Amino acid sequence: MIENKVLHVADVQKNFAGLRALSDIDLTITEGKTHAIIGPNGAGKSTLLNVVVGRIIPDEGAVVFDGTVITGKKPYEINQLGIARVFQTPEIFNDLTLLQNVMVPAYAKRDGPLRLNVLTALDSDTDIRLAAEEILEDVGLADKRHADASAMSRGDKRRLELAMCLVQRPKLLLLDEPTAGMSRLDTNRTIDLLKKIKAGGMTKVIIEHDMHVVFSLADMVTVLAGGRIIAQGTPEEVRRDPKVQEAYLGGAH
Amino acid sequence: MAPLWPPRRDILMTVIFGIVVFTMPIWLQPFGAAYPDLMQRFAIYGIFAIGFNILFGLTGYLSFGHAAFLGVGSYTAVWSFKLLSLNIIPAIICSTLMAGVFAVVIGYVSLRRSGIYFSILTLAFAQMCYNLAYSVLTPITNGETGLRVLRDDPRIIDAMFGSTTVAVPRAEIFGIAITGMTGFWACAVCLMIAFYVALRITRSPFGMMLRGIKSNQTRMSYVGVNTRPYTLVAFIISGMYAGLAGGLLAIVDPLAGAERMQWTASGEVVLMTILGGAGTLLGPFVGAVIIKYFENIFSSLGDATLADAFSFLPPSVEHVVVTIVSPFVGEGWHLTLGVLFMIVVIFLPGGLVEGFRRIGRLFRSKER
Amino acid sequence: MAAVDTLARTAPAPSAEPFFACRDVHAYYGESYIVQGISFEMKEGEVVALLGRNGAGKTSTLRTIARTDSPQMRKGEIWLGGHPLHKTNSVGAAKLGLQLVPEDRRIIPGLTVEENLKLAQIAEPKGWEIERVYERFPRLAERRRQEAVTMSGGEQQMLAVARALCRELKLLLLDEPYEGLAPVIVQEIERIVAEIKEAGITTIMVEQNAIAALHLADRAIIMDMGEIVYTGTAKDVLADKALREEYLAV
Amino acid sequence: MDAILLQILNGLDKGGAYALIALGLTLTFGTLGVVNFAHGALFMLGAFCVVGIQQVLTISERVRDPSITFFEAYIEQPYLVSWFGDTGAAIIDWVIPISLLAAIPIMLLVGILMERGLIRFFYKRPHAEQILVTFGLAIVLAEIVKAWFGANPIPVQPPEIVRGSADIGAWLGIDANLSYPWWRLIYLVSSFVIIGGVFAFLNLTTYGMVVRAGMADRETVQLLGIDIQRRFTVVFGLAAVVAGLAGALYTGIQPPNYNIGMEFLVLSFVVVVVGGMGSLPGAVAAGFLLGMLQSFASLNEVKSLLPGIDQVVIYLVAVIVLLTRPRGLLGRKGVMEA
Amino acid sequence: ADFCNNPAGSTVTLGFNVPQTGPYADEGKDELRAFELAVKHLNGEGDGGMLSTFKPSNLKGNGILGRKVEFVTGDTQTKSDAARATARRMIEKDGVIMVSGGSSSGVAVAVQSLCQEMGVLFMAGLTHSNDTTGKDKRRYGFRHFFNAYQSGVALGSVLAEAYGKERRAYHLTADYTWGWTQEESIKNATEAQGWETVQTVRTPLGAGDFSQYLTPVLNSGADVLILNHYGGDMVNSLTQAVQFGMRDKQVNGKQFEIVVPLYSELMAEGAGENVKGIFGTSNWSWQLDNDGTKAFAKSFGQVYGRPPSQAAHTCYVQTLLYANAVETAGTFAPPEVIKALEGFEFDGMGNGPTLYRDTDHQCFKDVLVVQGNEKPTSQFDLLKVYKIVPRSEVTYDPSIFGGELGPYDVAGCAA
Ligand SMILES: Nc1ncnc2c1ncn2[C@@H]1O[C@H](COP(=O)(O)OP(=O)(O)OP(=O)(O)O)[C@@H](O)[C@H]1O
Ligand SMILES: Nc1ncnc2c1ncn2[C@@H]1O[C@H](COP(=O)(O)OP(=O)(O)OP(=O)(O)O)[C@@H](O)[C@H]1O
Ligand SMILES: CC(C)C[C@H](N)C(=O)O
Ligand SMILES: [Mg+2]
Ligand SMILES: [Mg+2]
Repeated sequence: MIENKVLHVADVQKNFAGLRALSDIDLTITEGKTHAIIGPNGAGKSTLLNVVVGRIIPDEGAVVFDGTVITGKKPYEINQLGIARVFQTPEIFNDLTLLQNVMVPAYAKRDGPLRLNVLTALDSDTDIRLAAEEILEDVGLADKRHADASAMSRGDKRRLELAMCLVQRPKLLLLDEPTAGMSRLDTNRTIDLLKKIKAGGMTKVIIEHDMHVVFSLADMVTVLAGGRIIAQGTPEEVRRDPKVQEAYLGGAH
Repeated sequence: MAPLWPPRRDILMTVIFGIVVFTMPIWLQPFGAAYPDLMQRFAIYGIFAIGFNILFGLTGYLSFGHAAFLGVGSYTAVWSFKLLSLNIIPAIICSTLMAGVFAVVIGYVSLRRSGIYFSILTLAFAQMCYNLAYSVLTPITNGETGLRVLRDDPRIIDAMFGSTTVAVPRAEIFGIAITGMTGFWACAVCLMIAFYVALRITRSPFGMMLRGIKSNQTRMSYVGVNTRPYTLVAFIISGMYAGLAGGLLAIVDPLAGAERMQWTASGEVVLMTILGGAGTLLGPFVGAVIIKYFENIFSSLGDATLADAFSFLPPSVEHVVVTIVSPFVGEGWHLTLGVLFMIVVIFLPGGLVEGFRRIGRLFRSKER
Repeated sequence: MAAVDTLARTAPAPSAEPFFACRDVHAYYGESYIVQGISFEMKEGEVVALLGRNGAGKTSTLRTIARTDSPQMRKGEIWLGGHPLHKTNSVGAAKLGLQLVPEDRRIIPGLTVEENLKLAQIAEPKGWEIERVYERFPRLAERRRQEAVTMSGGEQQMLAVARALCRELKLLLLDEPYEGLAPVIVQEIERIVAEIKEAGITTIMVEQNAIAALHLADRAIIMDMGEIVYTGTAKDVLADKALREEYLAV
Repeated sequence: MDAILLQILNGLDKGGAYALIALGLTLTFGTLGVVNFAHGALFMLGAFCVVGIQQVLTISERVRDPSITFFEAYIEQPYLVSWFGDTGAAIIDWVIPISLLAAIPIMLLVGILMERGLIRFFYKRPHAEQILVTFGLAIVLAEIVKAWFGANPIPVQPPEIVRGSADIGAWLGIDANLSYPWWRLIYLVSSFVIIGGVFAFLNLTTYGMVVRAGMADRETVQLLGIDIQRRFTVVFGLAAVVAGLAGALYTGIQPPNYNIGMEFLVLSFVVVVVGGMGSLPGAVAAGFLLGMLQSFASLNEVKSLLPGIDQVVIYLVAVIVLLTRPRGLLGRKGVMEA
Repeated sequence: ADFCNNPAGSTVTLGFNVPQTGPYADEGKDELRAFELAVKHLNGEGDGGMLSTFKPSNLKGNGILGRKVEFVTGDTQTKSDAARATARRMIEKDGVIMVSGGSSSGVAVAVQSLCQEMGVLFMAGLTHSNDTTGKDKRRYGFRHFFNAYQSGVALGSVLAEAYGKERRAYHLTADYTWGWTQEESIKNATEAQGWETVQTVRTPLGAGDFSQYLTPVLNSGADVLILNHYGGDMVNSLTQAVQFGMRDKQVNGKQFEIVVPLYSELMAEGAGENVKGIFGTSNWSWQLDNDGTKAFAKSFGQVYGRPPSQAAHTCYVQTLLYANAVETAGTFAPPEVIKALEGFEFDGMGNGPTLYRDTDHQCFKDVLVVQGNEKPTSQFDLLKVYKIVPRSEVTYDPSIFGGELGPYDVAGCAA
């Protein structure tokens, strides 16, 4: 079987004022798989995602997505190519309703990075609206769709953000701690949801500290520490790696 | 956020709005404001504020230099009267377009920054326009006296259709002179169109994108939206509204002065919008009406008028009341305005319209 | 445990009154009614785990106890060591020895790590010296001049706990201290919390990782829809499978 | 050469005025996060402290003016002069320095009242509302002053001995035609002193750090047991004092009228932003930079090259600075960028 | 007849549009006093002021054409835009039949053309620009005040006599129509005397701090500074010039001098000591020795406790002249009133025999050269009349400024 790589992070380096946040990161993500990135706090996991989505331009190296080099592209261009991201602290539209929160990315996906869509009336656009409602249903927020996003609890905000990404049906979904702060119940629901998407063939990169989530979802795990990849492999391989146990998992696991 | 509205209500809302506007000469009578000059101002500044709200209310970018577009619109309209024709149609078109051109340039540069930095950039551009219009651009603007329409202007379009010599040059539309009430009707028609367009923008996906930008720019770029062109378009639209308003100012009174570009004028539209309620559709118009009402009516009330108004009271009481009230009218009308600003912001955050809504809700919930 | 001895209380509270008590506390965000009549008591030195699903009102309860401006407490009484917290504000509460480590950590932007710690030592009563914090958290010592908000989530969480330790503690409120932390760090923070417990600091801890919390706690309180639905010892909850499944899904 | 030196002095002098106003504005605007459109009004109130004290000192008896015969005219003879003769006249002559001392407590009180009574309710409100309410307050203050003192500028003179100009050429030992008004030199020196004082207060104490923290996150600072409210009040009072002193000193340069605050307001906002939001050194640097550039742009040689440049130089520089440095000269990231 | 705001009832309303704020607010205030006084006198109240000295007069002291005179006021803010707005309000809302006032030529020119469009008479108050009755003259606008050209003619020879023929002048000029024409007129007049003009610099109206414009003067080699400023601006620029030590300087071996071509009592009051010895011109002074002046100064002084300024004088006179023209015409209809004013020759209004010239609606009368008083005898004795330049010397050919008056009949607001 020829594995198709969707994303290739090639020899990426990033320094922050003397601090080496990422060094020699070389990583490939296979299509349709769920790839977990774990590692201690400050290992550079979020920074790595920032490099992928164009928030941070690496000092060296390149990121190749679907055969195109995306380093140096603007975040919106990268999203348009099919990469969506859930942030570690939810980035949502606080002043809009949940429904509108999901409709905005849906429009962005349909209309491209710039379309002055003044002639359609929001409400007559049933396609977008139905799609948005469906996703909200999936993440379990349908009954709150007319409430303002600012009034959500943090768990709900996370799910909302996930919905905003899912509605775009991205080729690659990047999740930065999607279940942090979620109750076990909601975590389980999210795991189920992500499994369902996996069935749909979407490629996912997931950063998580909750090993339960990692081991339920991941096909492949990369362990970062101090800005370097210290281990890589299937969940089982990684779990048994003594380096990983020392640097990350600690004695209890 | 209210649930999404069905579009039929857009038309209905515009019609109701139109009725309110067109009946102003009737219902403003008791307020002493039913004379053409003031009603024209209501409509014109209403357009200005509604347009400003498209930028500020939707995207959250607070421009402190919108008066520049008002001024550009006015100068362009007067030049159109001077060079092309006394007909208002070319004047309106030219002033709106010219303001649009200025908005492209100023917006393109200013929108590279956000927040207060954006505000100061727009302010700086407008102040440059103002200061230059006042000084070295005098050949174009006629400096402090203001640009006027003269009897011997060329008016090439009019010249093609016959003589350009008129007793007194006045704006007209196909032979109907734009003075007094005709001037108001012309402004009212423009106001309705402007209102409807603003309504459509607000309720369109484009409008929602703008609100998304206001709410969270970061998220916006990570869902694949290039925010800069969106804000630029909003900036241009609102600049064109200002240009239209400026053009209308010159149409109802063909003199364009540099003062209307000064920062105070830019500040005024900000105040109108916030006072009425930024982000609401009616708010900016309400704010414009109130400020212009104070400026024109309160400032002209004298002690004599007050004494008249309170003459139903016993003389001693009347005296006391007049003494208390008089610092707030006439020369002191600014004081009233200042107090009004403070009261509104302190007690009705979100502006008058939002305040009314809240009070309405309060009553409704009490009934229940 | 030597490391935390100064945390220990100096004099025992009068025994008739409970050390800490909430009596029929109601709180609102604007018009929305969130904390709907909470009552519970705690002995001095007790550690309580406050559990419940997302949106149950745990954070809101902690914030009400810490007397922040929102949610607004409209009814009820809160007593700490004989002082009426309900009559004071967040500043007063802090001066009585209450510390909240908030769920979003609330590290102050624009200040360095050290400045964030210093901030805790402006007002009396103070707790740990900054040098001692650095000994205990060498990672923070390394980063003392870095702008604190540019640190990683785990580092920030450490800072938030360390900051609370810089103040004299009578009641510590921990809102999801393990969230977003690597297992090693979780263990680290768990150890700190254990030390805190050992030192006899009364603590209320909100945690999604219910099992971890219950292992530490003496008692558990489970909330749902803004109300307390269950109170019992931690052991009971660990034992009661049905209960765990209904409210904690574990 | 003389021309250049003179223009430098003039630039420093203007810059001192801008820097002082911008400094006070930054204290409230950058530090407390409050867009205080009433800051100009504080400047104006400072100026009117001088006017008010002058009026008190010159409370007069009305003496019939015998030189006017065809109607009854009166001369105002200050009681101070009637009672104390030359000493009285000297006190009146020294009105500005006397008022400066009085202005400090008065402005501190004004600032504290303003913060207690109004501003503190607006820390968490959107900037737009802060603008509206403080603008309203500015109008109210200006109108009250106008009702009390009239709309017209009221002349105030610096003390006789510093009314003329100083022969700087002689001081420097250069044989140049270089003289500059005493009072403007005093203004320049005072602005340095005040700026230095404020910096020392905020940077050499932890006070400044706490205030900055409180601005970024009030709630957390309060949770740490700090009564940030009181500190905000003090900072606001301090800003009012700085503005008031700037205004009081300025009366010796230009007779104040009720509107003088508004005239300075916009300019001072530009200065603050060019300096970078929240940066006190930035505000001061920008104040001197813009003052200097404005002074030089007014040279006839420059104007003949670029007509109208003197009118727009401040704004032009503001645009250039903001386009090359996104957050002004020394602004911090994230402060008032949204 | 059908014309704008034909008074219907028993009253007639006049509109007094004066600056109550801005650099000319002082003069605005005094103008308003004069208007009130004029209205009183027209209505037969008070001592009648100049009604008794004005010849030939048809005024009866019973209002205008038997209608009681009322008035409304507005604040021009010394801005053309604002002034037009208040004038429009007066015309449209308050139904005024005549607008007067204004303290700036920019405003006067703007309001004057509005009045032409609306068909309402404009009796200009303070305006000294050549344009008001030159290139921007209007059929419906009349000016009693003198103008910059006349100032130049009157001042030129006096300056040459006092300061010699070899002088180098530096102009600071208010940047608007009045400043420009005054700069031009003074420049022409002084250059005709052999002076050289080193530099002319425009300053914005209401600048406040003039230091950046003053410092370059010091090193320019000029030995005379001409301040084409007025009102509050002049008070500031003159005071600051003195602070910069300009009056104590020797340049080119001569005493440095300052000239303020257009002077007023109010400015002198504002600038205090600094005006001593400084030359300028004036339209009128309350210290003139003639019956009209005395009658007016007395009745004004008794009501307001201070002598009238030239601003007050010109506004008072304009109101009376308008009322008289209506009485003469026997109607309020503007074309008739205009005809009654055009070519009107009168006396007893304080300036000696005066002509309202029909070709440009400019008044011709004697012009005063005044000087800041070195030794005032009273608190109001700030300016002394240095020379009275006779009317014949300041009369000029109207064609030098161009412009056209336009028609008598305009559709106006009645259309
Ligand atoms: N903008 C920045 N400036 C300076 N240092 C930074 C910046 N962003 C990140 N860092 C540093 O880079 C390192 C990696 O941070 P990153 O946020 O990628 O960690 P992480 O692996 O996501 O950790 P966590 O699991 O705690 O979120 C940290 O030490 C952090 O302090
Ligand atoms: N600022 C707010 N305004 C209005 N409602 C709010 C606000 N903050 C929280 N809520 C609501 O209050 C309820 C309780 O929220 P709270 O944050 O206390 O829950 P929680 O138990 O801490 O949940 P989580 O585990 O997700 O943190 C939720 O329904 C939430 O939507
Ligand atoms: C008041 C006037 C006599 C002078 C004034 N500056 C003008 O514009 O004409
Ligand atoms: Mg991270
Ligand atoms: Mg919570």
